[in-house]
Amino acid sequence: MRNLCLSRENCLPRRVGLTLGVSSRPGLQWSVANCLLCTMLLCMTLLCTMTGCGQSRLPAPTPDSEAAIALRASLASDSAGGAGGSEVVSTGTGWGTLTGRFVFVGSPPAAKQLIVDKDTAVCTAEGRKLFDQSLQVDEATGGLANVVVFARKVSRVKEREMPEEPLVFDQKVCEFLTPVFAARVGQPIDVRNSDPIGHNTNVSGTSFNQLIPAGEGTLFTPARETGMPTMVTCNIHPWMKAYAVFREDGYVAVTAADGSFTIPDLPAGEEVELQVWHERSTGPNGALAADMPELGWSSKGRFTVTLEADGTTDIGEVQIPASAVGS
Amino acid sequence: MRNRLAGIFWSILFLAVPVLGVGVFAIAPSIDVWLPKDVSSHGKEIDSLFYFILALTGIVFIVTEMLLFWFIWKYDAAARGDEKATYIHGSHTLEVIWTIIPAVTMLFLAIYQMNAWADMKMRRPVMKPTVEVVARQFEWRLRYPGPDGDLGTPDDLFLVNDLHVPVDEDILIQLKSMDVLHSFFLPNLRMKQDAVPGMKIPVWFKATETGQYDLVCAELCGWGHYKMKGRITIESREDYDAWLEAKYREQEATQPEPMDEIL
Amino acid sequence: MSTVTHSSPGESTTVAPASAAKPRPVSEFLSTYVFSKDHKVIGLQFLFSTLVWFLIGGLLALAVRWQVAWPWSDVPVLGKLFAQEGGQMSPEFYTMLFTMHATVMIFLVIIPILAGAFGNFLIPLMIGADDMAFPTLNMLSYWFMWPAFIAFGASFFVEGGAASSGWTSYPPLTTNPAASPGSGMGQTLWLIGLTFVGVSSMLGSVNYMTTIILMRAPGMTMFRLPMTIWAMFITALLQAFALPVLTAAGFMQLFDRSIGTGFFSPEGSMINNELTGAGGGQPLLWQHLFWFYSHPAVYIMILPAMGMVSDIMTCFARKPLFGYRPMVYSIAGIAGLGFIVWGHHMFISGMNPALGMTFMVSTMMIALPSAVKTFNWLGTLWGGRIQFTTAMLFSVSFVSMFIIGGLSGIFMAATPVDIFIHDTYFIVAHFHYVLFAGTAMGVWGAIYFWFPKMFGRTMNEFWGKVHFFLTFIFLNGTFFTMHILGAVGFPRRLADAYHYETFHHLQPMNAFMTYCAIGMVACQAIFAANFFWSMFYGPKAGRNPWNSNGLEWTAPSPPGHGNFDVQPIVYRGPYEYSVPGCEKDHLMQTDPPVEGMVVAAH
Amino acid sequence: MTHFLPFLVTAMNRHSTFMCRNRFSLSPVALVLTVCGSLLFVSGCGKTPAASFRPNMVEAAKQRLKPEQEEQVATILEAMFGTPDNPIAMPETGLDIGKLRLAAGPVHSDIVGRKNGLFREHCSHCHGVTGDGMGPTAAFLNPYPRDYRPGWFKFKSTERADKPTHGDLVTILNNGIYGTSMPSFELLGEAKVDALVEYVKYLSMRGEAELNMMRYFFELDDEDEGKLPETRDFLVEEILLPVAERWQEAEDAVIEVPEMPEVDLAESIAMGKELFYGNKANCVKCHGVTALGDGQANDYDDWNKVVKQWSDEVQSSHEVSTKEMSREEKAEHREYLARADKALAGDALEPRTIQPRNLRQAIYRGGRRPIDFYYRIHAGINGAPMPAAAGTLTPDEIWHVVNYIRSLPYEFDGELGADRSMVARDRL
Repeated sequence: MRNLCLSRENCLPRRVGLTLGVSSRPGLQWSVANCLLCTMLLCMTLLCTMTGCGQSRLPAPTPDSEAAIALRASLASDSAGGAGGSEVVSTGTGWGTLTGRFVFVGSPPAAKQLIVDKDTAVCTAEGRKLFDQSLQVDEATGGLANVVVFARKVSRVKEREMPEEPLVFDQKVCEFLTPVFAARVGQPIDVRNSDPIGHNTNVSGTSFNQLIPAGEGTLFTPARETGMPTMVTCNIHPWMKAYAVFREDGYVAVTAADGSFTIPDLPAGEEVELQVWHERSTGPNGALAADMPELGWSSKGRFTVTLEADGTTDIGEVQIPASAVGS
Repeated sequence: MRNRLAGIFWSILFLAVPVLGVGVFAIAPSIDVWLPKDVSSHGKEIDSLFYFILALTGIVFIVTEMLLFWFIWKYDAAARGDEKATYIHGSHTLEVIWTIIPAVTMLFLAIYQMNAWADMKMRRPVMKPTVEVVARQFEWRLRYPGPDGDLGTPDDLFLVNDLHVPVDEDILIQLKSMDVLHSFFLPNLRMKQDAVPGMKIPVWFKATETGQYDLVCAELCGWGHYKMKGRITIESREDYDAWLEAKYREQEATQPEPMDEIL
Repeated sequence: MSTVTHSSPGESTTVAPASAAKPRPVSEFLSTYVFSKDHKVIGLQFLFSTLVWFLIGGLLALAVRWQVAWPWSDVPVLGKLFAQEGGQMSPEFYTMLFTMHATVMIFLVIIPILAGAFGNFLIPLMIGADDMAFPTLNMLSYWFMWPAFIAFGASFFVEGGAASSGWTSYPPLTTNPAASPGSGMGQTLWLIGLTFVGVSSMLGSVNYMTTIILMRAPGMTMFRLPMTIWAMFITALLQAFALPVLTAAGFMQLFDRSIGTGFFSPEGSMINNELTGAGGGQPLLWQHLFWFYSHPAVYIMILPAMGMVSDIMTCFARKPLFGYRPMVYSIAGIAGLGFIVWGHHMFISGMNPALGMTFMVSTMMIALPSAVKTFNWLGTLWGGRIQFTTAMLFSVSFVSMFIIGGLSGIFMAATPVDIFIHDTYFIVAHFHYVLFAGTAMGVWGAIYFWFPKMFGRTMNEFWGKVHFFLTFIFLNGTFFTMHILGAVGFPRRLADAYHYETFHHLQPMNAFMTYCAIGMVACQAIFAANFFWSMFYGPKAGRNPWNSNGLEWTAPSPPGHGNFDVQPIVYRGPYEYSVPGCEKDHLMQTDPPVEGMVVAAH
Repeated sequence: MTHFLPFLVTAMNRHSTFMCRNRFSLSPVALVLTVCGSLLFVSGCGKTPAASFRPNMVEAAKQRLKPEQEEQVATILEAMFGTPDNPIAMPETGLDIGKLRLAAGPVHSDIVGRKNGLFREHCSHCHGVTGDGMGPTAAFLNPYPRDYRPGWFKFKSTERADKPTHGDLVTILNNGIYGTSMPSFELLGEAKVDALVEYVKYLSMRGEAELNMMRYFFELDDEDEGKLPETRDFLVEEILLPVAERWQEAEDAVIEVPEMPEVDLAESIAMGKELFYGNKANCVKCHGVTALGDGQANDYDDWNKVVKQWSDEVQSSHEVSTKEMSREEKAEHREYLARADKALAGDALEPRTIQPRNLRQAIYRGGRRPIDFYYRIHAGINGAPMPAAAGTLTPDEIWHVVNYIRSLPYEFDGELGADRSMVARDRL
């Protein structure tokens, strides 16, 4: 940089002399080729970047517009009748009891510990730990607890009195004492809180989400059927979780710790279809599948039995493989 | 001679620039594509300054464009026959003249408007804010100080998009933004001020006429920028007080309003 | 290092015939056809790439115009690509469109076409050098554009779409991805692209400065340089000094977005219930940093065009440039003042209003050199012998349009008036008159003018004039109307302004502008056809088809590698036209002096 | 290529006439490629998509519906509700077709000054054409825009499980939801807001009917062969009416609000404070000791919970061993999981936790009138974790809590750590 040559005429450019005489190469052709190449490259790059346009969503079905127009017309006219859903016609007489036992095949996985980050003075006092209760297997008998069995559609319902005593649904030390419970529609439920801290009980699918002050309780009467069991949570302590099932006819049972269940007073002498549910089931909507073709056990967790009148029909041991409950 | 025609054609094309340019500006007010109605006390200054600059630039525009036209008309090679172009490298005198004249004009223009600028953005009236405007994506949240005149007290009145101010009074708006940049633009009040998150910017004006006008967001604030529409209602003191009172009562409601009032 | 890398293509050229029997490795193909270090090839690479982007940017502009004129109606052709559910243009897509239109036009078209294409092609040719001082650096300056091309191009297709916060990228809209769909990946790609454009420009400007200072032909003093070279030189200086600020600011924004540094977000500012960062920053800081670069960038975008127009105009007026030195000084003045006027973009930004006053004065002052330049161009035309070639028409229209763009700037410089017209279409009109009606017209002029040098053939004059005429008409139809829209206060960047009663009646006017814009883009087909046709079939041009004076016209058309077959020696300035006593009406810079000829001192 | 290159290089060096041939051999190819490329670029990724309602693919995948079942639902829905451009209001819905037409369709104007397609102009960017809360901007908003399809609405004057009244939705549109991305639409004018509310109801009914139908497939008996009965009895009586009636009954389900007790405000606030921190109302558990809303950080609202739970389920299904399954079962399992993953990625937003309200900012989503607070405390917030206090607290007690909460932004409580900078005076 000794000389910036701002105005010196004798400042020779460095390389002009070097290349004198070698400029025989025509510029046009190869520069044009070169530039077109670049242009193409540019266009191609743009095209490549457009791969983002590809949809990765599930393909949506296209409605059949013509069928829709026809259907619309038929819906508008009142004449288009026909029964919606099939009613079950009664063919048998008398009442019978259904019983059975659910057994978990294999060794159950260790329950996960729940994360308790609130009200630890009460919930995890003295180093207590809370565990996920979704899969409870009896160590001695292998019985699978908290399986819900209920009748799907029955032709007739035995008249029984609605129990006057409310069903107690309690929570203590930040756990629901009954992780799965069943009730009849219209049966009062005493939602209790035996903790020194406040809880709220949120039964999804219903209008019930109520504050339950410490040591108090409140009455809840289910007004509608739930279909499959619905979740009950406490929003203050989000790890608390239970399931409730409400049935109009009351033909519903939850398996006990040994995996057994009993549903009394089912219509006998005719086919009764039952639905089985478990929280951890991998089937649709929690439907629990089992390999029992003799009962016509379907992938929707349904089986059919014909009960003896005034007797007890035992479907025996229902073996549930680990894969059916997602473990 | 064909060449000469080309020269004429192109000269006229360039002549069209000043002719049509001035024409557009002359016609615009008559077809209502012009400065919107001014209802502020300071707007006249802005408008007159606008007209002043328009006149000034208009003259320069016409003169230079006409010169351009004249030169290409006159000095078209086809018109000059065998005559050579004038061999001249410039004129010192001319350079000095056309440096000094614009310099003086520009300096004059700058100094001339300083006072107006100071009035609008620097000499803030000494008073408590009439209303606080908080811009957010994509609405204008308003907070009136309520009866005690102070913001941040339980009697504040909260509203959205519907700005009311009394006529013929100094209005001081405290402008804030909750999220991104917005700009508080009242075309009819000749007022614009960016709302900057983290800053409280005072905006003041005095409205001279009652009526309802648009409040526009003028700074890009996201995809919904276009719909960030507000409305300013300028009304008499009595109407304004009555409106405040009604809104305050609404905010303090402890019983549902009848359906027809909501709709 | 540069010497070594430079000499390699030259050597390979001489070696090639000898080794023809042996297949050459792929690397040779690449270094000859793709990674060429010849300044002309690099210039043309820039030219072609930017023209492609010019087309894309133009289409983006059309889509913008479509939405402004007929909001929510289906957009033809482009609508297929980007329409929202239901076929209409969504507002976030509209914001993306105008952001990317500006970004593409500024960073991928105007700056690279001026500095990259013409700077590269013309500088060595016009100063009599065989190539740039640093050919490898020069090659890199083109290839560093590619990451930017890819980043900007790809950003259209990432989740949330391309950047949509305006080309100014004001935070906090940009720093918080939650603020706008385009502030997600699109904005990151935007910043990355910008950085690469910056690197490219920086490499270019270093090269230009060094080349112009060190590699001029014997006799080529600084004050014998053509205006183009002066403009390129000063542009390079501007870039070298302003760009680091933008690059730093870009990195700060990137850090704000990715690691939450909070340079530009104030304490506790929430967007979408998410904190905008650590706080302690200031959104105005970005504006200061951004405009500290981007205001000089405005001059980067026009000075080279001014230089080229001066050269074209003197050639076709057959007359020396009026006031050569004042022209040089005014370019320098514009550049110098350009550094102290950035605040006029921020009069209503919330910046201290007292600062507004000082910026107003400096901004008013920048009108001076611009006025001097305009008067000198008029002076150049005065007493000339004007030839109406296409290049000349574009140059004259540059002056004519620059007058409009310059004068409308005075409205904005006046702070009280700016309160009203800030962020309205008045601004849009102003900068399109400067950048489109100005620079783009200059660029077209330059293409028509130097096309023979680039490809050895001339473009078709008749179609060139048709192209000029249509462009000129449509351009004024589109942009002049914007001034009066701005006078109504019609704001920029609104996807649909007609629900405001104040602006409701402006729709027909916008529709008119859109028709003009469509016409303007459509007539570029004439240019494209002319360009490609002439490249192959145009009439062959000799070395100096325009009888011009510059050094570049002494080289073959197109010049071979190394440019000059004879070492050019410069005896005078570049504007010695119609010298009395000289037989021809031009006197090239290399023509040896003849006894008795009267030539001005320089 | 290899033999072509040296030839070209040699040719170039010679600068001979046959170069011309060479140049033409390359250029047209490049030109054609360029033109084709540009054409491809312009023609883009297919046609302009016509507006259509997107089926609830999350529910469809969850219920393991087959393509023909999905199609049946889509067809029935089109029969009952029409398309986004041409909505249909069956008389059972009680919707006003005139208002729907104003709100539906593409944005256009049939007469000067009257704009149609209001929903798509103002709402669909966030809420989506289908009202699924999945518009183009949805993923960027926090909280997410409301998904109308389950039929849950948070801020209303009715009991928890009931639908909002028409007036409730009008209020939301007029005031916007401060603290969320929902802006005010008051300036659109009454008629337009009214039409939009009607359209929201329409979308909600449609979505709920769709959900009911999709869920009904599970209830079908085997002999139905996986097809819903297309009878009026089923479609109108079982599916549509239960949804529509609840909307029509909303006006009757408005919560009765007793007058505020006549006690001194300061006293009422003090009592409210006691309740707030006490074991009875337990507000403090979620809204935090400081009332800054920091008491509960890991709960979900119902919209997100649905997604969260199912995605957890799917996740654990991924881990289930498929060893014992038969070949068909395995294939079915794999298909279910693949569809589930796709639905979760493409038709659901990443579940996000819900935060209890910061009560010191004077930003209230459901309205700031005392009565709005009363409704929320009385009935809780539907869809959100906020429980009802109606049976637990007396109306007077609720009013005390209301008064206390309304005073919180202006209360400075050094002891409890409510930093002065966090209260409304300075924060807002």
